[in-house]
Amino acid sequence: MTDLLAILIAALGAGALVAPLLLMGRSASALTEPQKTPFLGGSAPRTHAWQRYHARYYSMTLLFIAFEMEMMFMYPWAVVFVEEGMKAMVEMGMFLAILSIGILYGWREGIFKWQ
Amino acid sequence: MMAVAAFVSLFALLILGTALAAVMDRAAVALASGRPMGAALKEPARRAAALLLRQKVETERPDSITWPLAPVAYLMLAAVGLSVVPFAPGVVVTDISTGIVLWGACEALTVIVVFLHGWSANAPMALIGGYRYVGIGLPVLLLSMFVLIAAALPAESLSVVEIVRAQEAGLWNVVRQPPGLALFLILGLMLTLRGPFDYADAEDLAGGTKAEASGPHRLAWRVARLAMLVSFSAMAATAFLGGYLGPVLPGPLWLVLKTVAVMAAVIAAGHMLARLPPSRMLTTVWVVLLPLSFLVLVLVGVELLLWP
Amino acid sequence: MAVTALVHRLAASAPVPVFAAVGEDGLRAVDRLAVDPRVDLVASPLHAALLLVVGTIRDDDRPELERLHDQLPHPRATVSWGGNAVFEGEAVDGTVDPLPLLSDMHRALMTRARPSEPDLLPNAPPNDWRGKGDFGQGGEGMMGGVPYGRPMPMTDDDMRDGLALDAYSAPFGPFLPQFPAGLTLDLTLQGDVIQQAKVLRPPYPQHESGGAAVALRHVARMLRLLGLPARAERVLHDGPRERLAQTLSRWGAFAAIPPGLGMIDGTDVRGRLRAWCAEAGGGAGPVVEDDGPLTDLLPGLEWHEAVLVLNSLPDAALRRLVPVPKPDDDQGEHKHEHHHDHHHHDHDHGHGEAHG
Amino acid sequence: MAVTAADVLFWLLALCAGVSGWRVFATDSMVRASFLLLLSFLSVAGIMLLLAAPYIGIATVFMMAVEMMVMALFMVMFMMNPAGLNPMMMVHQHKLAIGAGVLAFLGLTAAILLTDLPSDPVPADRAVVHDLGIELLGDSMLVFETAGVTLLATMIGAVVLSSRRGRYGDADTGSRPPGLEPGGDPAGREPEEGGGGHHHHHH
Repeated sequence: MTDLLAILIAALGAGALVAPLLLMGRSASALTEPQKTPFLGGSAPRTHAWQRYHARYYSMTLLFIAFEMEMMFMYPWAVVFVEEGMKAMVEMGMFLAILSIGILYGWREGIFKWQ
Repeated sequence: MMAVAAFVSLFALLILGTALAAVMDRAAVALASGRPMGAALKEPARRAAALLLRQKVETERPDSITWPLAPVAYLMLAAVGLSVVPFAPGVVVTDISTGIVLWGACEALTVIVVFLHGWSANAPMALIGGYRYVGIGLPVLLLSMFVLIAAALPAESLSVVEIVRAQEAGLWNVVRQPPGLALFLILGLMLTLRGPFDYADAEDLAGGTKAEASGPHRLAWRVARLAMLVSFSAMAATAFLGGYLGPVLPGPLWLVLKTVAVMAAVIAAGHMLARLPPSRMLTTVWVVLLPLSFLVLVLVGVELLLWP
Repeated sequence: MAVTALVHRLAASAPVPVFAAVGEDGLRAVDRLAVDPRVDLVASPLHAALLLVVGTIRDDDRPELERLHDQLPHPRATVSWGGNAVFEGEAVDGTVDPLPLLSDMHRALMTRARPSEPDLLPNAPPNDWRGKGDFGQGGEGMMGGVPYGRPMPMTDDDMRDGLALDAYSAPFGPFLPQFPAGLTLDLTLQGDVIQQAKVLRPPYPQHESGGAAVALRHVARMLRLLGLPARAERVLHDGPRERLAQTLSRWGAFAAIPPGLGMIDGTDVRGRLRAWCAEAGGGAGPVVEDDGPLTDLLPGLEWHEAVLVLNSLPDAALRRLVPVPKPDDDQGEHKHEHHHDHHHHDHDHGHGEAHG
Repeated sequence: MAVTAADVLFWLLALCAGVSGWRVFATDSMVRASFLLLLSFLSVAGIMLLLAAPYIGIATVFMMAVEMMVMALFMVMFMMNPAGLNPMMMVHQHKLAIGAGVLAFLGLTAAILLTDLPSDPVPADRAVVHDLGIELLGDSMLVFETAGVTLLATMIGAVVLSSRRGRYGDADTGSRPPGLEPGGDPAGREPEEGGGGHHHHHH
C-alpha cells in the first residue's frame, strides 16, 4: 500500500505543479472563429481532421502486441536467472528464437514498412 | 523521515533539473549552431515569460478534456518514473519490487500521452505527428524492456534499489554492458521527443503535436518534455552508472552529477544524427536495433554464467 | 505586482517569435533572419507574436494571409518587409534591417504598450451550425451535416494497401513553412500518405541566380527538415566551403534519405542534396531537366518524404515542374467529395447550404 | 471496525474503475472510450498493488497501456465517425442489454456473497516475482513453453491476415466484398462511388 500511496503522491504533486498553467492564457480576449481555424499554411481546411485515420503500421502493431506479451514472461525469468543458471540460459535461447522468428517473418512480409 | 527526504529530493530534482535542462538545451543549440553562448542562461526564463503572456488558442472542436490533460499527464509520468530512483541508501520514494516494470509502464503511458496531444487538437499536422510517433514509439519500448532486463540480471531483482546494490557489490552496468546504455539513450530521445526520434513535434509538420498549442499550454508541454528528460536521465544514471555510488562526494551529489551527464549526452545526441523518414526508421528499429538488444541480453547472460 | 512586472520584463527581452509569410523574392531575407539569435523563426503562427510579411504577395493569397494573421494568438502585430501587403501594422523597406523594429514591437506588445491587432476576417464559423441538427451541433445522422462547422472526411480508396478508409483532402499552403514559399497544393491524404496532389498556386519566383550561397541555403533547409536545425545554422554560419558532403554524411544526412526517393532524370533526393553540397563548394548544382508535372511525383509518398522531395528541387526547376493551373480548375475537381461538392471560397463564411 | 487507509484507497479505486468503465459506453469518441477503459484498468491495477501483487499490478498497467493504444488505433480506423462529432448510441438492444446486465450483476454478487472465500493473507514483502520465476522454470515449464509457441503462432497469424504485401503478391488480389445474396452484387460501397476518387484528370 505504501508503494501505491507514494506513486499517487508523486504523480498528483507533479500534476499540481503544471496544472495552473492550463488555467492561464484566457483573460486577454475571447477566442474568435478565425482564430480557431487549424493551421494549413493559411488555407482553410474543408473538413474536420478527425477521420478513420489510416495508420500505416497497423500490421506491425499486431506483431508488437504478441511480442509484448511474450516479454512479460521475461521479467520473472530475469529474477531467477543467476539462481537457475544454465536452465535459464537455454530458456532465454527459446525466448529469443521465438521472437526472432516473429521478426524475420514480419520482415519478409514487409510489415515494418509503411503499408 | 526517510520518506519526507525522498519526496523533497524528488521534487527538488524534478524542478531544478527541469530548469537546468532548459538552460542546457539552449546552450547545446548555441554550441551546435555557432551562436553566442551568453544568452543561454537567461533565455529559457525569457521564453517562458513570453509564452505566459500570450493567449491560449483552441481549435474549432478539440477534445477539450484530453488536450489540456496531455501535458499534465506527461509531467506526472516523469514524476512517477523518478519515484523508483534511490537518491541515497534508503532514500527512495517507492522501493517497489517491480521498479523497472513500473518504469516500463511509464514509457508506455508516455506514448499514449503524446498520441493524445496530437489527436486532441483535431488538426491535420498534429494528428499526423501523434500517429507516426506511436508507430516508432511502440517498438522502441521493446528495446528498453530488453536493456533494462539485462541491467536487472546481475541484481536478481526488478527493484531499482537492488540494481544499485548489485552495482555496489560488483561492476557498474556500464562496464558490464556498454551497448545497453547506448540503446537506452535511444529510448531517452524517444521519450523526450528529441532529434532523430522526434516524430511527434517535428519541423516538417510545422511543430507536429504542438503546432496548435499556444501560450501557457505550449509552455506546459515544453516543461513536461524537459522534466521527462530529467526523469529518464536519473533512471539511466541509476541503472547503468551506479546511481548514488561514488567515492568522496556524498551519494545524492553523485546521482545529480551523473544525471546531468546523461542529460548532456541525450541533448547532444539530439543534435548528432539526421532523422529518418518514419517508414525507414520503423524497419531500422525492428531489424537492426531490436536484434542488437537481443545480443546485449545474451552477452550479459553468458557473462553471468561464466563469472557469476 | 512585482511578479507581473518581472514576467513582463523577462518576456520583453525574449527572442522575438516571428512567423514569416514569404512572398516573391522574400526567401533570401528570411533565411538571413533565421540565423539571427534575436529572432525565433517559428513553424506555426500559433507560436508567434509577430507576423512578418516578406516580399510581394499575390492578390490571390490575400485571404490566406488574412487567415494566417488571425491565427496568431493575442497580443500580436504585423510587419511588412519590402512588400506590398500591408493591411495593418508597420512596414519597412526591403533594404532596411527590420530587427530593431521587430524587437521594439515585441517589447511594446509584451509590456502592453501596444494594443494587439484585431481579427481581419469576420467572426463567423465556416458553416452555420449552432442549434441545427438533432443535437444542436450541426450534424446529421452518423457522418452527415456540418458538426461544429465543418463536414467530416469521407471514405475513399487507398492506392497502397487497398484499405478504404477516410481520405483527408485540403489545400496546403501558400505559407506553409516546410513547402516552397507560395506553393499551394490540394492534397488528398490517407493517414500520412499522399493519394492525390494538384497544384492550386505555383511557388513565388525568388529570382536567384544560383551560386554557392544559394546552394548552401538549400542544404541548410534540407538539414532543418532532417531534424538538424542547429547544424543547419552552423552550415550557414560557416559559409560556403568544400567537402560539405563529407560533413553531411557524418551526420547521417544521406543515409537518412531513402534511395530512389523523388527520382527525376536519374537523380533522386539524395543525389540532389549531394549536388547542392558540391555547388556550395564551387562545383555544379543539381540539374533537373525533366518537365513532367510535380503532381505525378507526390502520390504514394509519405508526408516526410514528400516534404523532402519538394525541398530538394531548385527554384527554377520547381516552377517548371508545376503546371500553371487554369482559372476554372478549382471548380470541377472535387466531384468525388460528394458531401461538399461546392467549393469553399475563402471569403464567403457562414453559408451552410449544399450539405447532404 | 476501524477504516484503514487501505480501505479508503480501495473504495476510491473501485469507484474510479466502475465509473470509468461505465463512461466507456457513454462517450461518443473512440479514443476517449479506449483510454477510459485504460483508466478503469489502471484503477484495478492499483487494487492489485493493495493486494500485494506488485508484478501482476504493474504488468497490468504496462500491458493495458500498449493494448489500449493499439485498440485505439484500430477503433479509429474501423469505426465511422471515430471522434463522435455526431453523437451516437454505443449500446444496442437496450432492454436485452439491461436485463443481461442486471442478471450478470446479481449472479456475480450472489457468487461473491455466498462463496466461502479462503483467507490467506500474503505478507507485503513476499518475493512473489521470484516465486513466479521459479514456477515458470520448474513445474509450469511446459505451460510456459506452450504459451510461447502459441504467441509465435499469433504473430504469424496476425501478419498473414493483416499484411497486404507478401511473398506471393498482394493479399487482396482479385478479392471483392461478398454479395448480399448468393451471386449478387458486392455488398458495401457501390463500385461507382468507390472509384469516384479516380475521376481526377491530369493536366
